[in-house]
Amino acid sequence: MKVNPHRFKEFIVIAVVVAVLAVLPVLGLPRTWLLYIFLFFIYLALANMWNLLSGYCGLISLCQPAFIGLGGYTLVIFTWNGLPLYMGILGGAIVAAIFTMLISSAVFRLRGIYFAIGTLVVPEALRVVFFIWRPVGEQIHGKGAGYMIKGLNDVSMTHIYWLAIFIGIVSIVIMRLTLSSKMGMGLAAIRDNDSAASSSGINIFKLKLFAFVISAFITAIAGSIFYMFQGYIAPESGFSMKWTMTMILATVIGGISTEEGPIIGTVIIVFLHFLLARYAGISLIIQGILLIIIMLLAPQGIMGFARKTKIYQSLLRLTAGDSI
Amino acid sequence: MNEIFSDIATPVISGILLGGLYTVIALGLSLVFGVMKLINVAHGDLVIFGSYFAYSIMTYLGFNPVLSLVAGIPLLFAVGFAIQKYFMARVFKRSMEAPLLIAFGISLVFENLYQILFTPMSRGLTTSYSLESFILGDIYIPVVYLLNLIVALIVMIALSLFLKKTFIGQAIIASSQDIRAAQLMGINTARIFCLTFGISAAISAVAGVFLGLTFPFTPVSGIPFLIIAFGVVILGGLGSIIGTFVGGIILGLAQTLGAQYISASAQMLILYVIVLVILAVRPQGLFGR
Amino acid sequence: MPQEILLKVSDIDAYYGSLQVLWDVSIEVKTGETVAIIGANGSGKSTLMNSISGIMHPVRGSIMFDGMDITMMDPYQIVTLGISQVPEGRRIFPDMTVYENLRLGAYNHRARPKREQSFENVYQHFPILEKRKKQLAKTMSGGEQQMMAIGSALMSDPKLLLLDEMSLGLSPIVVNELYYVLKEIRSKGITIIFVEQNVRRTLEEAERAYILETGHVVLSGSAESLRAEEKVKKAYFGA
Amino acid sequence: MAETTILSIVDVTKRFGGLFAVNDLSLDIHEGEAVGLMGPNGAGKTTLISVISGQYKPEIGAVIFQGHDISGLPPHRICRLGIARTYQIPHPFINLTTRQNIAVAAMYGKGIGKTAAAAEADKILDIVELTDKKDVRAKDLEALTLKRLELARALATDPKLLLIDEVAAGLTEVEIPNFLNILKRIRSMNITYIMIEHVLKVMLEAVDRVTVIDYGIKIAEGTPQEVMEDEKVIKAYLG
Repeated sequence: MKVNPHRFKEFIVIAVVVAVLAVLPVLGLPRTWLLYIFLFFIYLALANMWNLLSGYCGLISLCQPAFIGLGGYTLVIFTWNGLPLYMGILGGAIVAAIFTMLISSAVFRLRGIYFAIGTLVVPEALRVVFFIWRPVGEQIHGKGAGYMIKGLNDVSMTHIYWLAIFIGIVSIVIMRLTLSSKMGMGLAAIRDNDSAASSSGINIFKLKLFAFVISAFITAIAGSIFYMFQGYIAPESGFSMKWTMTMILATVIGGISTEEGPIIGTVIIVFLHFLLARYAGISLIIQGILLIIIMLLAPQGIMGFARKTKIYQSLLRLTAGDSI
Repeated sequence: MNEIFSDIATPVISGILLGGLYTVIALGLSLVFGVMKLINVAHGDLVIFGSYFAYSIMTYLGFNPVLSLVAGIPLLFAVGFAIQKYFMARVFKRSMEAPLLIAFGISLVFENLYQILFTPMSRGLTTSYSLESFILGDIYIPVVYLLNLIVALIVMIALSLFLKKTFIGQAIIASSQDIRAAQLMGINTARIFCLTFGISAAISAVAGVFLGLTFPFTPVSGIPFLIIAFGVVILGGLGSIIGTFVGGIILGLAQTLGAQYISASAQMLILYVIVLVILAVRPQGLFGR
Repeated sequence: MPQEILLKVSDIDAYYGSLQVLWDVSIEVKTGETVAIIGANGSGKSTLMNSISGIMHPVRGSIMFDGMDITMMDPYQIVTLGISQVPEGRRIFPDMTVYENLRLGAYNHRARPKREQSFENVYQHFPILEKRKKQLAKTMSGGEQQMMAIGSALMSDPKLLLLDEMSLGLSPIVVNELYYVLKEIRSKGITIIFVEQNVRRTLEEAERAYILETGHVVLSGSAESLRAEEKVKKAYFGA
Repeated sequence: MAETTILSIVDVTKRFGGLFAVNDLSLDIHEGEAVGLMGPNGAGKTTLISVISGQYKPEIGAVIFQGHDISGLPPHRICRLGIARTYQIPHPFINLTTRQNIAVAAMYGKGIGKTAAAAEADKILDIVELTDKKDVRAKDLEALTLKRLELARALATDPKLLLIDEVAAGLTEVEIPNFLNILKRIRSMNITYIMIEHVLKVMLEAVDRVTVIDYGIKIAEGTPQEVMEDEKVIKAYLG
């Protein structure tokens, strides 16, 4: 295969940006700034994985917090049993993936908006489960069924920060690989017309499940990394609808069904967090209003809007690839 | 009466009465779902809107929360009407997801408004009768539970009379069965949709008050009650008032019996599992075709 | 009898999504006339009907009815003005009774006061509907449902009745019965436009016809002259 | 030439509600044959196609393809076994280009990689004469082009049996010979096809044998000429 010079240029740009971001903590950037960059990459991974399902498969998934919570709690269970952190992260991702397979035969019978509500029930149910269940002993920290994550003493904040950058970049790469592969074409076909897709030989169930599993896997890892940073997980936060809101906001504001959308949207969300750090409620109200306005006026989000402009069109012509 | 009997009678009776509350919460969702094929994910937040409105009237003006409905019903009707007219109607034709995402935005705005106005603390509508129980032999049943069933019956009868006897009611039913045909009958379906959403929200005002009398609520209580309402609707099937009532009672019973015989903290889990199982086995609902 | 133009469709272009389905279509119908629209599947017949009843709006061109521009009006406004469409596929309200279905036909403000009279009128055309009035619509046979659909349309007190594929899937006996009632309706001065598959029958029942092909009007004229037209014979009778 | 049966439809019944769409129908298709399906609207032709291609499961009876019972298999399995279909109303992947539409069908229907599928797509673009439109997104294509795309997408899955649902409807006189050429090319690729068609001219030239169904029941069978002269057929069509 020949290397596309434009793609190569893009790769260089991303590598440089990542390298600069990666050395920031060493250079002594203020901690709050690092926090926002950390959040950016975590949210980016989450938004990308939601976009993969909602924007590219037509599956409006509201059960993403289930994967985040499962990731976090698996990390707790692993570390409390003396297993290494990284094994805990991987374990959480695997648990989330297996969980996806278990629920898939039920939720894939639902279409469109029914799928959305069906998946909404899942994290709520898990929240109650983890509220009752004490997976590792009876030690309760703070309120309810929350747990500290053990084994964090040897891990520096910088380390966790790098992990966040890593998972954020991985999510971009996965999107890119998935969408430019045979699978991406299959998903596009399913989203556009599922009966024609199925009579063109596409196994709809298998392809959707594959996307769902990938999404759960990466979402769980991003969740685990977030809770490594937090050091503490409780059912109310781990399985909270707030996660879903963040993903929806970032993706829809930036532009659903576009690869760049979640990146732009996440920048805006994190920037709002930063600006209104002391007024979290107001920040969320603004985000809610923003979501409504975008849906009413520019449903394709900022990217969809930008794509119509001349500058973008000419940029596109410059970087046109060799895809089918 | 022996002890075993009262052991089972208490959860059964309170379950049925609680089912009345769930019916009222679900009726509004069912109505909008039936007519516009839209699941309003902000429905729970509208119900909680009703609860907080009654709470404010009670706290600041000292009126009984049930009396607050005189203002609460028209207020929520207007809110519902406006949501349909200014938001949903504009994206309705575009896709199934667009109204869903807008409802999400509305839900986010409402929840955080409640947080700011009323703090995240749990509130309740405490009245002179809210702690009283009536006694039947060994069985103690809270008065508010009985009220729930009475209100459910009143709302159900009023709604079915309205749908059956009035021109607008008939137009709503017609629109739920075939929108295109309804338009060709001369029905302004856009307006019918606004009215339907308004009526749904007005019923939520009633639901909110009795929810507040029965349970404590917080700004984020909307989601669990949305799920309960959704469960009731899929249990009872679309657009059927009696079906909704049956669904409400099944969930009410599941909750009280579950709390009695399995564990009090798992009662919500039992409801969620029932909803998930029904979705997996019969997505069209128990009574659906 | 001097006839005035009741409906005038002028040069309309209509799209289905981004797909153009009508090109420059014009038709004219005079008061009291019975006009047929003939064409193959996908020729745009239903789109034309839906544009007149307001379910779709043309992108270019205009539609005038009874001296008013109805091009961009909504269906409910158009019904109130006196155009009633019986849509393709017997779209009725299955879970309502026959009586309720018919009553809804008189929903518009103009027809509401005349409701009782309209009921009598419909029951006179279709006596079976009176017998079945308490029955749920979905439990009736296809023919009875079609009668009810036409009955509902008549309840709106129309000046112009649009019938889209009325005889689709019905047995010949029922179709004959429907055409008989159609004659009665015409005799009361109601103008009729109908779309049909069955060309020979259509040209017997209509006074004039327009033939559509891929969204264009390719032929028009009196039923008699069209019956004689070589092209029609060839395309539709396989002669 | 010894005739091998490629497809056997054995006593197939499919109902919707209480309505028979296909009623106890049997049909054998031989390898290399071109068979036409005719019948008035609502006669059950499209339902039959959907039963063969797996969208519907027959309630009674079986569909045997090359000796295997395929009734009840999911559509994608049936497609991979070698049966492709087109839809009467085009079902394009609207956000993909013409070339991508065809390529995705080749990838999954034939089970080949991206590069091979691209080459395959180019080949098929040639067969259906769409090469000049290859980079246009399906949502910007016009109705007739979309119909050809339907055919192209079905061909890309490398079928042994092709089910064509009214692809010629809406073609003008000028376009029909062109379309017949495409069908000839398909036949020369050793593909058996079943075709629903209303355009008689296409039927007469493109099929060896016609089966006429009405109300889900087979009412006539024979060469196109024989069928056109059959009393029952004339009655079913012309009333």
